[in-house]
Amino acid sequence: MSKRVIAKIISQEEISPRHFKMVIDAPEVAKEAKIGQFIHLKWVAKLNEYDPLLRRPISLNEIDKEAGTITIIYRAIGRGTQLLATLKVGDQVDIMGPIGMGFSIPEEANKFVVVGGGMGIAPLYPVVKKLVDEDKEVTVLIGAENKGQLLNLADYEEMNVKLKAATVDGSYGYQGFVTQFLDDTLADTNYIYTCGPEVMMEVVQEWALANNVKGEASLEERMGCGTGACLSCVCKIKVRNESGWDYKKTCIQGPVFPLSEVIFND
Amino acid sequence: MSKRVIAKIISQEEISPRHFKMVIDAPEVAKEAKIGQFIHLKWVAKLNEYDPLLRRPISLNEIDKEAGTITIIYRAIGRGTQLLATLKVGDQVDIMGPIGMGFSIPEEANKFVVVGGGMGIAPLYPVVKKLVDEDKEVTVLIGAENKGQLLNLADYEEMNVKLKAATVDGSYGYQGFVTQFLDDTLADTNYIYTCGPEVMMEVVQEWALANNVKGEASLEERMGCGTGACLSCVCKIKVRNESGWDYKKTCIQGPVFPLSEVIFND
Amino acid sequence: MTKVNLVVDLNGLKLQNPVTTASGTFGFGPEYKNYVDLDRLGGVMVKGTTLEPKLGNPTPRIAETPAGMLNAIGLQNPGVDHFLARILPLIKDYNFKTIVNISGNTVEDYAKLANKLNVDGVDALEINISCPNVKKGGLAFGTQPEMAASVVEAVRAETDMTLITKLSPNVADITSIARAVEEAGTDIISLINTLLGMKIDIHRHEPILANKMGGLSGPAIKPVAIRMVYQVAQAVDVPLIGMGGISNAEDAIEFFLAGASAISVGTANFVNPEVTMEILDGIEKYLVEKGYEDINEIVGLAIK
Amino acid sequence: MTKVNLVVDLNGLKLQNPVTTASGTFGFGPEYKNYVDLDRLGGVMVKGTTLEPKLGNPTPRIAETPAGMLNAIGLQNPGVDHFLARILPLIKDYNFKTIVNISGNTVEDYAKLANKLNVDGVDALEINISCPNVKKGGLAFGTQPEMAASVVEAVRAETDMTLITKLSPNVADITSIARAVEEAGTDIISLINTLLGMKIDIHRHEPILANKMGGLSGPAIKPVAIRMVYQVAQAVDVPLIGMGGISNAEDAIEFFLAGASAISVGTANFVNPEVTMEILDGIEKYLVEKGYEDINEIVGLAIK
Ligand SMILES: Cc1cc2nc3c(=O)[nH]c(=O)nc-3n(C[C@H](O)[C@H](O)[C@H](O)COP(=O)(O)OP(=O)(O)OC[C@H]3O[C@@H](n4cnc5c(N)ncnc54)[C@H](O)[C@@H]3O)c2cc1C
Ligand SMILES: Cc1cc2nc3c(=O)[nH]c(=O)nc-3n(C[C@H](O)[C@H](O)[C@H](O)COP(=O)(O)OP(=O)(O)OC[C@H]3O[C@@H](n4cnc5c(N)ncnc54)[C@H](O)[C@@H]3O)c2cc1C
Ligand SMILES: Cc1cc2nc3c(=O)[nH]c(=O)nc-3n(C[C@H](O)[C@H](O)[C@H](O)COP(=O)(O)O)c2cc1C
Ligand SMILES: Cc1cc2nc3c(=O)[nH]c(=O)nc-3n(C[C@H](O)[C@H](O)[C@H](O)COP(=O)(O)O)c2cc1C
Ligand code: FES
Ligand code: FES
Repeated sequence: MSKRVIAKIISQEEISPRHFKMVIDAPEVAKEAKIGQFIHLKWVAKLNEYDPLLRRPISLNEIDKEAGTITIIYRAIGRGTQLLATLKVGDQVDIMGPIGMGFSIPEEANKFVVVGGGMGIAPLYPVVKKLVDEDKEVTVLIGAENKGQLLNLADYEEMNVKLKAATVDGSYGYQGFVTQFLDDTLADTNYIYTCGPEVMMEVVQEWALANNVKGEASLEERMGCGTGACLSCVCKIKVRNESGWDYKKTCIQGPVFPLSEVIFND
Repeated sequence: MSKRVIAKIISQEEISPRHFKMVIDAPEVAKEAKIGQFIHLKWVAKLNEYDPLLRRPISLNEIDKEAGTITIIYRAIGRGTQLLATLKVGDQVDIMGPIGMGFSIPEEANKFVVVGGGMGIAPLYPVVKKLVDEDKEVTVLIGAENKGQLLNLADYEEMNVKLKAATVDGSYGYQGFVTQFLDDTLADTNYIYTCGPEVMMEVVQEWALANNVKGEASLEERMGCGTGACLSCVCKIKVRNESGWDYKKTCIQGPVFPLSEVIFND
Repeated sequence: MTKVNLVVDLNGLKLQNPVTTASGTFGFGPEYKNYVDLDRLGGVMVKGTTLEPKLGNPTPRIAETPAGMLNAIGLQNPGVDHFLARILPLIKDYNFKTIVNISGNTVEDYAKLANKLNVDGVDALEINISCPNVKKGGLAFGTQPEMAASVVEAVRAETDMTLITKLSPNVADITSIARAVEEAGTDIISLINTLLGMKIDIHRHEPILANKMGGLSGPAIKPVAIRMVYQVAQAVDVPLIGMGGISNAEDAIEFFLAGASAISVGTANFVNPEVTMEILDGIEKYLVEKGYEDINEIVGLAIK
Repeated sequence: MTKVNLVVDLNGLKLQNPVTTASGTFGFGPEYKNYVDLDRLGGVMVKGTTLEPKLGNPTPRIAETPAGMLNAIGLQNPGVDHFLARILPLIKDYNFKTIVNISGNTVEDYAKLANKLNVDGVDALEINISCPNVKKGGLAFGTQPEMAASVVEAVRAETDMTLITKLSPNVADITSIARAVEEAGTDIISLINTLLGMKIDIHRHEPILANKMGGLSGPAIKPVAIRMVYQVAQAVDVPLIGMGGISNAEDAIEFFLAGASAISVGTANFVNPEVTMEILDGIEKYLVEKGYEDINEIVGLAIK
């Protein structure tokens, strides 16, 4: 159940150029949070400054229910995220959250693959952590422009997972795209999770369909309300109707959807 | 000659409820500054935040050419001034300045009266200081709602001036308005300066005319550009034309005008 | 705290207070139940509803602008039948008045909608003749007095329910349209809908919105909305519901002073989901501080 | 830095670069000489000029709004004779093109102004048919195609100078007015002038502006301006000068992509007196980064 809270920043660190890790003291959010959910975030305006106006959706990268903290990793690219990047320890942020349907872990599955690309790596970390905590076999495939953008790389290196990484510039792991790792060696996978560029997720979807692997994708759409009210954030999902698809709200009916049901566009 | 500079705050102090004294390290402005001029000020936006949009005109309360600093005293009442009040030592402000025609000191005058009301006290302090430095006889009349709003009171108490103060609530000096001090005992005044509410300045003007005292008034109008370009800030000044008056730009042709020429409205 | 009267009677539509939420920005109401006490609202203008379900536009459907946002939702909604069967039962027992925003491609569509919505639980209709995203006649209805009037007449012939007509700001003279719809039988006028705008991505060299253009809303448009309320308030006798950029209590009060009898909060709900409650509290505080006993006392005070 | 071509030729009006300053926001030019290198500007649209001197409106003349401002200056200016005798000599030798913004109460006023301004040193006329603050016909001229055309025809009959017609956004269909003025003989269209708005002081219960209403400008109106440039660019063949909320280089680039051949900076000069220089530098940087050799290459790229 989502709440609106004003919460304090415990730490903010630039983990690689323009990539920030922010830890927020938000026990009410942490208590409710599930893996794969996000928060709808805003800097706290000193005096109702209305520019930039809207909140920014950012996935939960870590949830510490005991400490009552949540962690986000975000890229400072536009006005809002760059404003967030200027905040310091002790500053406050305005949160709506946790929001959305997160990742599920089917009882019957025991071999998992996680495929993350770019900023899409951030939302996947919580599901990997949970799978590892539950002693599941996990293969983590991550790709980015360069080594610095391989988010949570150090965390994965310390975990009991099979890890493969790709970088476009070849600065770490295999040069190229993360999708090069989707091959026959993974055909006995029971379940797959993915988040990242649409082109990447589309390839993951094709591979999953070809190999009869069920899975989930975490999607991204521009968001206004974060409550299901405005219909800004819709995505195309397969359903049984005369068109074969319908719009679902990425904010509360997502951002995680069954991989096979997502309709990617060009 | 006005410049646009980004300058650092050296100190910011709440000198009474909602009244702030800010000292700014701005040697280029201090070097050029004359008594009675103002700066057109803005908080430095982190990322071109456009709300609130406009600069705020604030008079120079102190000019330290040697230290290269300027001091302003302002009241945090609306969006912009309240934003300025949130700034801390080390933060930056965006200044255009110094701007305008300041106070003049006629050679032939030797007995001066200065009448300040409310925030209007702030711009008058530099002229008093200069008059005292030049061993002129100065009577300072200040009025405000309460003692805390009698700006520069402590400064005046340490100076060789005749000081009278009025407060509406009677918390300091004489209860009532500053204009009660304008009586026959001051009839030998050569020159008078005033700044404050229009109703007060109008009474000062009437007294000055009745007693044949020349003087100057520092006016206030909403300002846009601060360059003389936009014509937002005009005030009515007597001139020799068929109407008997014309609009002058408060920003660059003022804010100080000959007292006898100002046309106050209701 | 001294109690002040916040009840407003809009030509027969009695709201427990003048704070409503704008169509398309608050869903059908329950979407905000985690954030506000829905029972404290005066009214909810539900999402624009059409005869048949509408999928709406492709995404992106919103773009942020200086102190505002563009939207090109395209009137996505489940259709009037689904609304009546599945949504109305969920909201009809709240204290807020349920106001259904209706939209169509033809005058007949509006009439049919009015007929179907003439049921218990629907407290008023808001005739949306001004959504800039509807290409098949929607815009034309809102920009010409006779066309606007024809829609209101057709709806009025169909029902005795309270009718609100929502005006577009994308016109030269909003007062001529206001007078036309008043004469045609509207009970209330609401204004304004969004301004038509666009934002271009300078890296992809194309509009951000899939629909290219969209409706501009949020604080940025408030001065236009205030001006239009002020003008229309002096041109008609029916009460007005003011909207457009209301983001806090001070904004709402500006609208009352301009001549509005009630207000509607839109985009601000996205910024602060609790904003409607803050506005309600702020209005009450202002009335007490200024020594008023009734919200209706301040309506139109800025008009002289 | 790789050199790119910034020269633009607007139907015969050759600017050294496409950055100009909007009428009423930059005075006659020298007001900004402490802050910018005036010789780097492409053009200056000087303050709106009338036959006789105009005092303008009482103060307050401006009010701040979310990401914008309202102005009700009332076209204060010293009159065309004073401009020609005392101001033009001071500015004619700068590198920027001097564009005189003209305004009148009758069609004949505009014609007389055109006749008087047909002198060396005045490089073009900007016909202001759209100032919302002028009550005697000014608004009406800008909101009806035939009236707008009549003004342009009268001016065109009077002079061979380059004519720019400046359009108001306070209309339902700006393209119909654009086509009318094109047909009447304008060489260039500039758009947009301000949106009509209002702000009310909730403590004094009255509008902040003495004139009650005023023109809304600044970042807030940019989406409306972009949309109108985009629409008009597809409706006419004459080149466009885009303006309305331009506050940085990215904004200016949006206007080029929308179909403008040049841009004009207004309110942003008040916020940052150096903004025009920053915009010039930013445009150049963008062209180099994207691999363009000429500003004209990006004009209209968002139109498909
Ligand atoms: C469910 C979800 C989870 C996300 N999780 C993360 C995360 O963990 N880390 C991270 O770095 N990013 C994440 N994103 C993307 C993030 O929301 C955008 O990068 C961010 O909103 C861009 O804001 P800005 O201020 O940088 O851009 P601006 O260009 O200033 O934004 C203008 C508007 O466009 C929207 N917008 C712009 N780009 C995007 C985008 N790519 N996706 C959605 N909205 C956009 C903004 O929200 C804002 O409303 C997530 C998005 C969604 C929908
Ligand atoms: C030449 C000059 C010197 C001044 N010196 C001082 C000073 O030394 N100390 C001080 O406290 N104040 C001074 N003022 C007044 C000060 O400019 C206003 O109090 C301030 O601009 C209000 O801004 P705000 O953000 O608080 O109000 P808001 O209501 O948020 O302002 C909105 C807009 O209205 C304008 N505005 C609002 N009130 C005034 C006002 N009273 N005068 C002018 N513009 C206004 C603002 O500049 C802004 O553009 C001076 C004004 C002028 C013209
Ligand atoms: C996402 C969104 C969807 C909207 N949908 C509708 C609608 O369905 N019907 C309608 O009449 N107005 C619709 N509007 C317009 C609002 O009801 C309101 O008139 C406008 O947004 C101005 O108010 P605001 O600035 O407070 O948002 C919508 C606005 C937004 C932002
Ligand atoms: C203070 C002020 C004065 C203006 N005076 C004129 C004028 O005399 N003639 C004119 O055509 N437009 C005038 N305008 C409109 C501007 O030229 C411009 O079209 C408008 O402000 C939009 O641009 P901006 O958002 O960049 O300011 C004025 C605008 C302002 C803010
Ligand atoms: S963001 Fe509004 S419905 Fe999803
Ligand atoms: S503030 Fe613009 S002319 Fe004075």
